[in-house]
Amino acid sequence: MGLTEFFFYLFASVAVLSASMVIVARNPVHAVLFLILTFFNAAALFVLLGAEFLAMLLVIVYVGAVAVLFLFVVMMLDIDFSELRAGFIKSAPLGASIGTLVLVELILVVGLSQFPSNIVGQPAAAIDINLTNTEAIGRVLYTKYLFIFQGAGLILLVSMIGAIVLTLHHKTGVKRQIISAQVARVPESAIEVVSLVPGQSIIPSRDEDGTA
Amino acid sequence: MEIGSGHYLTLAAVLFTIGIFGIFLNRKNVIVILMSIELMLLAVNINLVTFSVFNSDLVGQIFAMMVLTVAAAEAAIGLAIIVVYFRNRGSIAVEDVNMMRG
Amino acid sequence: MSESFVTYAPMLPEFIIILGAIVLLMYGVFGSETQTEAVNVGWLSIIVLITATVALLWAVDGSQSLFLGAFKNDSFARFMKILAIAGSICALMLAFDDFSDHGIMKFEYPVLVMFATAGMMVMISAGDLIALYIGLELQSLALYVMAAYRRDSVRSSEAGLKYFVLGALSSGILLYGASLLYGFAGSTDFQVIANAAKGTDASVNLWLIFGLVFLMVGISFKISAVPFHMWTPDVYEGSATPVTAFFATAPKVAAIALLVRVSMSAFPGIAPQWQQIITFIAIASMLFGAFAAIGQTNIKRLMAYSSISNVGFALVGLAANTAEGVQGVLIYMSIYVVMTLGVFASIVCMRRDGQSLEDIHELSGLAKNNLPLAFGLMILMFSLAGIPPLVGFFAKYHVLLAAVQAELYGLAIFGVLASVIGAYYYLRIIKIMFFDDSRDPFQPVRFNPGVIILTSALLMLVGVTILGPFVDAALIAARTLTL
Amino acid sequence: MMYKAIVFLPLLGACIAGFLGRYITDRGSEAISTALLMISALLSWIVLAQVGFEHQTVKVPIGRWIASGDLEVFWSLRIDTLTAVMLVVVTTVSSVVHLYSIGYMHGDKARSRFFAYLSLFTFAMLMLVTSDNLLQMFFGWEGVGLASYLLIGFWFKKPSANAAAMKAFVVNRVGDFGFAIGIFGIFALTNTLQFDAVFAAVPEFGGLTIKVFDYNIEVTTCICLLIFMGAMGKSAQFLLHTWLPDAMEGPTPVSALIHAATMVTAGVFMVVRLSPLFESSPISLTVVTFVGTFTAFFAATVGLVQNDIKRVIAYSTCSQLGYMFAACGLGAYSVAVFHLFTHAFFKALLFLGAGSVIHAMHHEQDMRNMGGLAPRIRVTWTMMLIGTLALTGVGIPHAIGFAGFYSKDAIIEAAYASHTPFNYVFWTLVASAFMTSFYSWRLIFMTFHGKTRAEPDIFRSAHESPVVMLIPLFILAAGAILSGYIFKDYFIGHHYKEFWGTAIFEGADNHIIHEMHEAVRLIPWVSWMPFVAMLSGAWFAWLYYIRVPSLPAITVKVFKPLYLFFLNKWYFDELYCWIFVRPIRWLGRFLWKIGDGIIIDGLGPNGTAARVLDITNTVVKIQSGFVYHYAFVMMIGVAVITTYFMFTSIDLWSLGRELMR
Amino acid sequence: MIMFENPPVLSLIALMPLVGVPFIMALADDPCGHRNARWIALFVTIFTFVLSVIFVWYPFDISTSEFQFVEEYRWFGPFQYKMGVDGISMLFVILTTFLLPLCIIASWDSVRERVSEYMIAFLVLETLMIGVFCALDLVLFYLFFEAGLIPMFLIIGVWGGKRRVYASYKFFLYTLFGSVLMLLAMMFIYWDAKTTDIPALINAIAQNPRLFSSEVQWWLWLAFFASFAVKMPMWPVHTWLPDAHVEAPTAGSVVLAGILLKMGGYGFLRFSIPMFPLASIELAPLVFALSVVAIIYTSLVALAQVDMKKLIAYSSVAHMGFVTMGIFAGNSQGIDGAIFQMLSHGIVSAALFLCVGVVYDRMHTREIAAYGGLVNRMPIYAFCFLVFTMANIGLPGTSGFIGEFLTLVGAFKANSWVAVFATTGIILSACYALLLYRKVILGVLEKPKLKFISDMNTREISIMLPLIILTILFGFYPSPILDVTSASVRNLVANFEAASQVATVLAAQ
Repeated sequence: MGLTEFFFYLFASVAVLSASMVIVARNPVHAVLFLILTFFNAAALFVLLGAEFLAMLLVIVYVGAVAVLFLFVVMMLDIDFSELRAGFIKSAPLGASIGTLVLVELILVVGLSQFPSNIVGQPAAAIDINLTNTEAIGRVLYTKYLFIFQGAGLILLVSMIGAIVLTLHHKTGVKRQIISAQVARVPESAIEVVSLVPGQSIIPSRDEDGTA
Repeated sequence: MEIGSGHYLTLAAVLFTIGIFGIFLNRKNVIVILMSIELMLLAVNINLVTFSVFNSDLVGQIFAMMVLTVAAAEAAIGLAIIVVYFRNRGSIAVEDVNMMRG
Repeated sequence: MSESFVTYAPMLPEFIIILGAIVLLMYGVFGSETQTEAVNVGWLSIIVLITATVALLWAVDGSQSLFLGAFKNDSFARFMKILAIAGSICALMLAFDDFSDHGIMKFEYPVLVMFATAGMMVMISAGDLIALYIGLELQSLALYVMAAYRRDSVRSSEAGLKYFVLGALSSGILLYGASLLYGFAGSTDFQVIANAAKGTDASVNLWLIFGLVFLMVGISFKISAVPFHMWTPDVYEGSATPVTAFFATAPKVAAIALLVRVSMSAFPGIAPQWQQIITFIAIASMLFGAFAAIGQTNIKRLMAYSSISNVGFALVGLAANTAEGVQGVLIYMSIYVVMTLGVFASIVCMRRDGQSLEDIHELSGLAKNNLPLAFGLMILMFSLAGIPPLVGFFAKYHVLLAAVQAELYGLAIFGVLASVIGAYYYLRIIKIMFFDDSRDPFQPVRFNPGVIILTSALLMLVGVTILGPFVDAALIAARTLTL
Repeated sequence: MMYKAIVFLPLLGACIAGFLGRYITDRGSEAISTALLMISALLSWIVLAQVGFEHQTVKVPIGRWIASGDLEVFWSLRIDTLTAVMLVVVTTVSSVVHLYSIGYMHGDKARSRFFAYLSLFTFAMLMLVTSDNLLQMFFGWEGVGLASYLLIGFWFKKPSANAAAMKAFVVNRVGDFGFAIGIFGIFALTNTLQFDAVFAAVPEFGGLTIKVFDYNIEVTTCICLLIFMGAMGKSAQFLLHTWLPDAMEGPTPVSALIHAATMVTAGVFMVVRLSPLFESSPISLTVVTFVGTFTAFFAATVGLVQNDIKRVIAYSTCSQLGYMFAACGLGAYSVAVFHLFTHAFFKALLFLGAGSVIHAMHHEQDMRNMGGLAPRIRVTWTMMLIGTLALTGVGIPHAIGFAGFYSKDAIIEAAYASHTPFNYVFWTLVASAFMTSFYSWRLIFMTFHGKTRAEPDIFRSAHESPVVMLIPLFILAAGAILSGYIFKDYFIGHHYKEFWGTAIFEGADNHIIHEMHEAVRLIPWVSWMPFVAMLSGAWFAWLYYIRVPSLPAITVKVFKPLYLFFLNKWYFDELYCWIFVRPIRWLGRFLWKIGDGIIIDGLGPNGTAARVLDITNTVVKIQSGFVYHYAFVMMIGVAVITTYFMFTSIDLWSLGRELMR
Repeated sequence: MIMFENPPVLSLIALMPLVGVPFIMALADDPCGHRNARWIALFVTIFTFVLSVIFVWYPFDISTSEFQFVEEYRWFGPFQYKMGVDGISMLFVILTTFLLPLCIIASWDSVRERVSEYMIAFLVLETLMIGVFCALDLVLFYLFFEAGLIPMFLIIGVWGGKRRVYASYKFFLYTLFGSVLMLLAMMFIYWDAKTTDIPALINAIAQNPRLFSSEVQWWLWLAFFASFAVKMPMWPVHTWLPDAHVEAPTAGSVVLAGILLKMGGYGFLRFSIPMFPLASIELAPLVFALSVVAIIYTSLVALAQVDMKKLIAYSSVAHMGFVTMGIFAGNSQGIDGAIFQMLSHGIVSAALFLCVGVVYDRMHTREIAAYGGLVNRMPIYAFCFLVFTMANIGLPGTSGFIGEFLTLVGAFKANSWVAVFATTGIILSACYALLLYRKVILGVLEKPKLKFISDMNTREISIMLPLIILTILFGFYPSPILDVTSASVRNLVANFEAASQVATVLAAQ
């Protein structure tokens, strides 16, 4: 068994195991951590394959952004873990058999069917061995695939808008810092000069934005 | 045995299946489902990269990048929806998500 | 400069919509955050969409292919895009009053609709798996948000959650299929896939078959075909009515267009295989939708099942795998969109004491206190049931005609049986409106929904006399894919 | 023109009386319809003279009726001797009945309607007898059925009258069922319904046979039997006779006209009219003979014990019609028509006489509540006596007698001459003659003689009928006395062939009239037998009802079962109720509730709807609301489709082999 | 100029009723508006009738079997708008235009709610019914054929009796179910023969009866049969009819019995016989069997009824049994008789339903047991009822007889046993019809509620009078009908016989 094989099997088995843990872990925080582990292993496999750029991307985007986002939400929602019901649904055996069936069929596809070695025509973007992976990607991404690149940008924009629309709350009755208002304050509006007669109480008057 | 495309593809298939299992065998909380989806997308990415490398064609990797991007966007939207749901319902247990049926 | 501009002219409508969306987004962000302002954004976005339609009609003719075939512009695409944009416009129009009533009219909504529409247009024009995916996701992400748009409502957020989870699952499946196809053909281009499929013995190659199946499953989810329809009733019920109206029209058109284009241009070599899949889900959708709709009392849920059934009918045309079949799909979807918009406009009108009502029994005796509305809805229901001379009949007629021509007699027979079963629940609504005792009247019908109901009912009623040019256009559009 | 007048004047009368009755008053209706009929009757006699004695056979086309493909039917009148005789019978009896009704129906509020019906009936009957084709005959046939229905049910407030009317119609329809099929058969064979053409074609299909339940039957036999079924219905022959006695619920003039003189004889007329057809089928003639003979006997037995005065006469009619059919079956058509002719007079006389009695007794019909009426209604008594004498065939053989004597005895003699097995026809008819005599005299004795059994005040107020009712009696009495003597030579005597001309067809082997005359000449006792039967019947009646009034009761006691059997009309009504009416009612309910309700609707629309709802409920359950179920269903979908392709599109065996390699 | 040489009379007549619709729509929903709605509807329907008599019946050339007054416009795709009548269809058009004014008059007082809508429904229905009989294109035919369901569904459902919902659903779904299969067959014909033009198809098949192979004809025939058998209705798919009749308002029953049922028979004559002759020959025994069962079965069921309308409805089924039997006898007597029977039944059963309507309007019940002795207070009514009862029984001298007789003769020629069994129908029909008459009309007027029932008024008499006249006129002088149909029927029969020779040859091979 060569080094490549060893590392492949190492990364692959860890990836599978941690992926399984993602779905069986009781604690969602653990699940997120296992997910991160899976991604790391996948990134390593990408390196094995020679797709360094994607491997980095995977680590940066997934581990750095997505998984952290998950963690953030899991923490934020402050779920009572003792109430979480563990285990699987009642029809699990049937579900498991269906899943296994799909798995077997998928493996049959890759295992039994021949990999089509005779690709018709030229590849759209053949890998040039003289270029690094990153450079090669860069050369086609902004030229031939500009269209989808821009599309991906739009998707990110939409998701941004969407997340804001859904979660941004303008709660009334909450004190919020309005910088422009603060800056615009002048003594005339902010200070009230009251001549106090000793023995009298001051009844504070409230202005519109809630400041006393 | 040399590591060929089959090995990677089989791994992808296994991960994909685990992702599917995660969706319909789980009754803990919705976030786990989101993670399962991420697993599925990861499997797809492994597939794409494998094909890309073994066909020596970069398109697969471009595609995988797009999948990554979209997965990130999806995660954002998904989590936003979960947050909204949690605010309304006070729970994100999978079994509680059944107001509407029939 | 001018040369490149001309080269990209086929994308002009998309540019217009996206630029419009961004500009309106800015306008909204920096404008005042009032409902009126949001409605203004809405009307502006409608203007943008109309402009895009004009551009679509007048900018370019014939067929073009851009970005290595990732973007195709042909009469099929133009036909479907117009339909999708029309659906978007009407759904937007329905939203203004309804959202204002609920105090949730925000400028983001029209912007999201525009982005979703842009996504649909990318889908419709997609000639490449990546473009397909990008378009699909651009649309879907906007839709997920829209489903959960009434964020203070449990139902709405549940709808969004379900839609999102299942949608993500389906795009995962779709992607897996896409990756298999990519592995098989070494390219994501439909044309290359078609050529590769032609070269190999399809019956032995599991890559191709599985890729096909997974891809079709992913798209079937978007058109809510059985058994990938499960989200539909819940999402339709939970979402705000104008959102549901949107879901039931434009995205369906886009997804059907995508399915048709993928089937016809990427898999002509393995037509028997995908015909089997389409036949299966068509029959399942027609029957399941019809059966399940009978049990519903929530009109939106009923319309959800109805839309499932209708999609099944549209797929009958596709299953035929002929120009006439595609023509049938185009006609079916156009008529379906018009009818569905009319019905949802009527549902928007179901308001009493400021409360939106969704139970079909609220329509009880409508004919006695609001005859025009009841009459319009009746026309639409008979049309949905496929009773001539209403135009809905011609929708079913064309797809079934194609099925008969392709000698898919079993499919055609299931189709007509489903239409009879389906007639039952459409009749039920008519029965409730016309035969039952009346309840308190609804609030008066407002302008936007009124116009939509009037237009769609009128089109259904007199459309039989003006179908000619439209049918011809559909045939021309269909031929661009099959020739 | 004259012929048309004969037929259509009654129709005119019916329309005037029916539609304009309320404008021209009842009296006007009576006068107009009666007058029109009298004109018609007068013309009929002229026609008889022209046709019967001057031998003018005429066909009068009126118009086209049905034309479809090769089927062409015309409205037209065919006037030959047979028709002329019938015209005379019908119009004469009808006009006297009209006249009589003026008196009899006096005081009824709906007289216009009554006269309209009567005239309508006459029109239909005339259409029947003048028809030139089978279909027009069928028209008249059903037309008289309608009129009969209307007239029996004239007093619509009486439930029994309504029931009787319906029964008459339905039972006749049973007969018409056969008649209609016979017509279809004839058309199918000959492509025409015109009498002449059909008769001309008879030899062509004479030999054809068809298979009915493994038996080869000649088509002519089939057709004749079917058509005879119609005749049995209309002429109340055995098995289809049950309606006739019930029909007595109608007003008495109706009974006289329809149920004695004219309509019921239509069957006889038809058989005679279709003699060319019947002549070609010996089997059916045998059947006709048998049915006729048996009916004569059967009806007479029932007549023996009936107490309702009209019912006695009704059974008598039934019996006499049996005689006529027996004659037809024997081939002695002219004799049958002769009896028809004479019978019309004396039976109408009897009925009208009975009507007079009933009129006198304030609508009492039960003879047990009569008796001793002779002195109070002397004229009626005389007339009834004449009728009875004619009916029983009083007369001295080889010399002179009443009308019935000539015609009925001729039938009995013909029966002897025909050499049926054991001479059964002859002996049965003689026995029937005996019974005829008995019940006829029984009627006279019970009604007019002995001590009265009537309520005293009714008896006291019994009075003679008005003149308008008596004149018809006189006319008919004249007929009853004279018609036999005057016409016997023409109808059955040596000139009969000239008289009938082509109206009656006799087969080459049919010499029955000749043989009858021979038998009478050579074997004297044959003509004395009916005489003896008649006398002994009369004597027994006298013995039972005048001499020893206690005898009937004793006899009844001795022969209790037989008496009950006769009294209850051989239990035919009960039998039919059991085998037809009740099962059909039950079947109707069964088919409605079970057949339509449970089976057809249950398996069809309602069942389908229920199954659809079942499916709906199942389907809706799948939509559980749980996301993982939804995902699960999607995955099942994926698994099903992929597995399907694994097994269908892909050759697993070759894949396996490849793997091994 | 072309317009004047060959004016589109059929379209004109078909669309004429629609002219009234906007006027009625414009009316207010008050008693005055209701009155005007009635008058407009009446005026429009009478005008349509007059037009149809002047422009179709009068100039109709009875010597030819060709289609007349043909109009043809391209519509869209392969479809065309083609109208025309021949001897078979022309009289149905007249029957339709004739009955509709009577329906309007019959609803004069009995419909008080939503009068305008009611009148509109009837006017639309008239257009569609005329269209069915005039259409010379498969799709156009189907269009009119199916569209009629909509107004009828509403008429039963909105203005019907207690179980109107069940009845209207049953009516709608049952007939829809039948006709969708026909639609598929029509589509097949279009793809196979490349045309939907009815005359062209008929001619092509007359030239070559094997234009569709025997097996194909078999399936097509069955598909069309599914539709027409339900519409007729034939046993055992008849159960919607009694329910629909009972629940429908009087005029609805009249239209249903008078015209809608005829569409089935018309369909057989227009499609099954000329277009699928080989299958018609092969499957005629099936039709015979069903017809005979229908005649006997439904007559027996009619005997057991307690509801007047239901009884008449069942009798309609039995009478339609004669029609189907006659049609598939395939000879001129049978087909002439079937057409005649349909027209006659259109008049007679319509009249009987009107008769029921007369007493229903007064007593609001259709139960036979609730009546009795009506003749005492309603002599005119009793007379009318009598005439129609007798016509229903098939008494010679009424129109009912000619149809029954001809169909039976035709059937006897085709298959004697069928005719024998079918003839029992004349006995049974006498039983149930007279039973009804006896129970309702005759006897003593005992029911207290009936004491003050009034006889028919002028309006009702004016409805009955034309029907009585026609019933009796056609009984004595059926030529106005038979002459019109003869040329077309002769042609139809000739083609059918030619096809049967082909069938014989095929069977011999």
